[in-house]
Amino acid sequence: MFTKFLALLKKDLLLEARSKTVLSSMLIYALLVLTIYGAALSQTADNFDILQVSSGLLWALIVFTSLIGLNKTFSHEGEAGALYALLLAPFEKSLVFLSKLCANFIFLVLLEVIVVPLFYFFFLQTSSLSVQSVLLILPLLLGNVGIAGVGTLLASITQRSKSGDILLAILLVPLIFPLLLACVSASAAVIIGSAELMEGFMRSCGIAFSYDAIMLAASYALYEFVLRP
Amino acid sequence: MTEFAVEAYSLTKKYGARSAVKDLDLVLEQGKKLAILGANGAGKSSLMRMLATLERPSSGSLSILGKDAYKESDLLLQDIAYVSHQSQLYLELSAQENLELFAKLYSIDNALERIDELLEKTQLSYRRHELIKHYSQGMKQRLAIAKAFLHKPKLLLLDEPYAGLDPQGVAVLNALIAELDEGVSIILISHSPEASYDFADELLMLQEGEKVLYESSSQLSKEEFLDRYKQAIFDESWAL
Amino acid sequence: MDPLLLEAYSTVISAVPFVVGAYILIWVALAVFVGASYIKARRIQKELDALKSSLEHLKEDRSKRA
Amino acid sequence: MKTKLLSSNKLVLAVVCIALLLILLDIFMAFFISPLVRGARLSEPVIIVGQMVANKLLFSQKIFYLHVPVALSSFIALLFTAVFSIRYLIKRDPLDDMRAYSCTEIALVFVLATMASGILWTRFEWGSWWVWEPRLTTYFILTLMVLAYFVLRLNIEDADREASFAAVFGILAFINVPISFFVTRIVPSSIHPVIFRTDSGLSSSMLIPFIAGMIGCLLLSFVLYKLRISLKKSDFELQQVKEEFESLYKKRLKEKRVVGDK
Repeated sequence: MFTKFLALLKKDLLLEARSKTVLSSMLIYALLVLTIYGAALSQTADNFDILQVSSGLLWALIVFTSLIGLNKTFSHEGEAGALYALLLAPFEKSLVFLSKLCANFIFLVLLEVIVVPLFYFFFLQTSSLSVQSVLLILPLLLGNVGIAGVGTLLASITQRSKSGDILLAILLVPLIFPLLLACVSASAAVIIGSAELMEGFMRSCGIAFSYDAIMLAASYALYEFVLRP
Repeated sequence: MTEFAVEAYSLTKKYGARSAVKDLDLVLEQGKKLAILGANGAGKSSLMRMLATLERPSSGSLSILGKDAYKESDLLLQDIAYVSHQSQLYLELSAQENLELFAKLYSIDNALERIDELLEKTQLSYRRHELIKHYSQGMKQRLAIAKAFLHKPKLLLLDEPYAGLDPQGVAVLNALIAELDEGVSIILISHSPEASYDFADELLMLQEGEKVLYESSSQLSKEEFLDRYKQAIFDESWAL
Repeated sequence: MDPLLLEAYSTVISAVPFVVGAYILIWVALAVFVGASYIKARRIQKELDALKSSLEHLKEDRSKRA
Repeated sequence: MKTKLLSSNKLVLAVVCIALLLILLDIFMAFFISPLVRGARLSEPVIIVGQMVANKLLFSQKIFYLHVPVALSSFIALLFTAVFSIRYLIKRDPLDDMRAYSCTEIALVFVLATMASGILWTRFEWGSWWVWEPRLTTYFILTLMVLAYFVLRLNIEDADREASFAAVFGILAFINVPISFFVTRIVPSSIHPVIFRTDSGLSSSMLIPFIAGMIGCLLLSFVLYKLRISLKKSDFELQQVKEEFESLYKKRLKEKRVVGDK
């Protein structure tokens, strides 16, 4: 069982390593969004406190870029009908869900390893960031798990419909909204970094964690009804 | 040994209002070979996909190797192989990687020898580490056939296997089929009546989803079969 | 009008349009929904009857000639 | 088998009358019986109709009497969508799929009605047409998910897959409602403090119209559901008759040709 999961995950990572479709398109898209942010913030006055807004901007960037990546979750399966090969193989189809989830999670993390420093480089250099901002990693990871989890399930639904990408967006955004609220609040608390906000930080992360737990359990349970002939 | 490879009673498949397969009764004994013929759109591929448990029958009953095709499909998958027009492979992976992945998914124990053996037989071993996307259509088809034989299926479903196959591929496919032990039943879709007659024990002709001919080749002379085939195809072309 | 009374009811007057508006909107939504359903129902019924009659017509025609 | 269209069905007609009566009762009592809710403090108390009144009277609260029952009915409609979706996934009966679809249509109507009246209420109470306040945000997510459900339904061709995917999304959407209900309230926001507004207690004369309105709305949603279900069934029957007609027509075409050849 676990070896099959590893085989599937290895396949997904190998495919991406070779074709690089997902990561490259996500990175390019993220850069474009950053340039748009540049234009958007160009008129702000000097005393404009970017810290208040940066958490929201960062998460908007992550969600939209993740949509680009999630849409390509099954692109390799679609090329030569490999999806049917998976459907016909005798194994627990939710393993496909888990392997795709981990693959998408890894891609999101790789994306953020590049994009978050870039975000700092473009917008936050002037403002004094507290030392706690390194804690930003926690909401980022929790957010990635949630987005990858629900996103993979929805991508399995939309990958075979005709207007796939917009359909994935409209299905994902409302479902992801509570997670987004929690992550933005946690990230804001850390970026602004005032002491009394730390208590709020832990609570938001707790909320994000429980959201991930509930939604991933539901997605895992429902997956066998999604990936079927 | 279950006696019947396939048992279908009033099998129907509807796409919205249009029914691709209508009230089809079909019984195929284990180890027998069945050829399915008919014009395009006669429902051959829909029937094949239902046999491969890839699609759910709208009504009627279908049991394969003694198990219900839809409810117990996951028990059946180990014994079924389906070769379709698409090669069902990952283009960005090499032949070796593809077969290794599916060997794991089909939990085949002596995977590497089995893969070597099959690559030998399909004369692909010299290009086993090359990405499939550089393969010719014939080579992809041969690899798809290798993948189908990987887990020694009891029921082999071939959707126009000879279409788009280079002569080398035809020889490879025939050799592999010849090597199969008797217990394996084969269902094949084909457009050449002569080859189907010689190959199959039973012949099924579909027209607009309905059975117009279902005989075993022993009870039907070749000429008469070819006549009825032309007649059905003539009907078909007129109606379109 | 005693100024105090006026103050007490001050929000009431300005609130009336919103309250009335809200109620009307609710009923408009329901009405549109029921209306659309009935139109669709009638269309289906009409099509159904037309098809059924031509079906009967076809059946007698076949039975006559069989 | 001619499906009885809704109107000729006695039981449903009765239910419609009861529902409408209850709602009218709710509206009548709301406007004429139950007292105006207390608003901001007055500069000094004043006597109205023999009662000592100390703060402004809020008329906008009157929207509550229909807005909230409609909102709750939309939640309940979505609950039934989830229930029928689960049943469909287990039993694969197309009827459950039709029921889930109809329930979501009911949810859509009530959601749109609630949003419309909600926005008006917000406009008056908060002074702006939209506030990212927990209640409104929760409700906005619900509206988005119901719309997403229909976008999904219209974008999948294969009937089997459409039903399974809609069922899966229906369940996920329903799970997300309580989540967004709580998250929007307890997420600590660094700017304004968390407000946990519990609706003020209802005096008896306020409760009765509310309950009447509630039951009325539930009955109304049941009726609308019946209407949509009968619609879907007759549509299904139409497809069958059409298919029967086509196959018969083709057969006749062949026979005519055979006769012609002789």
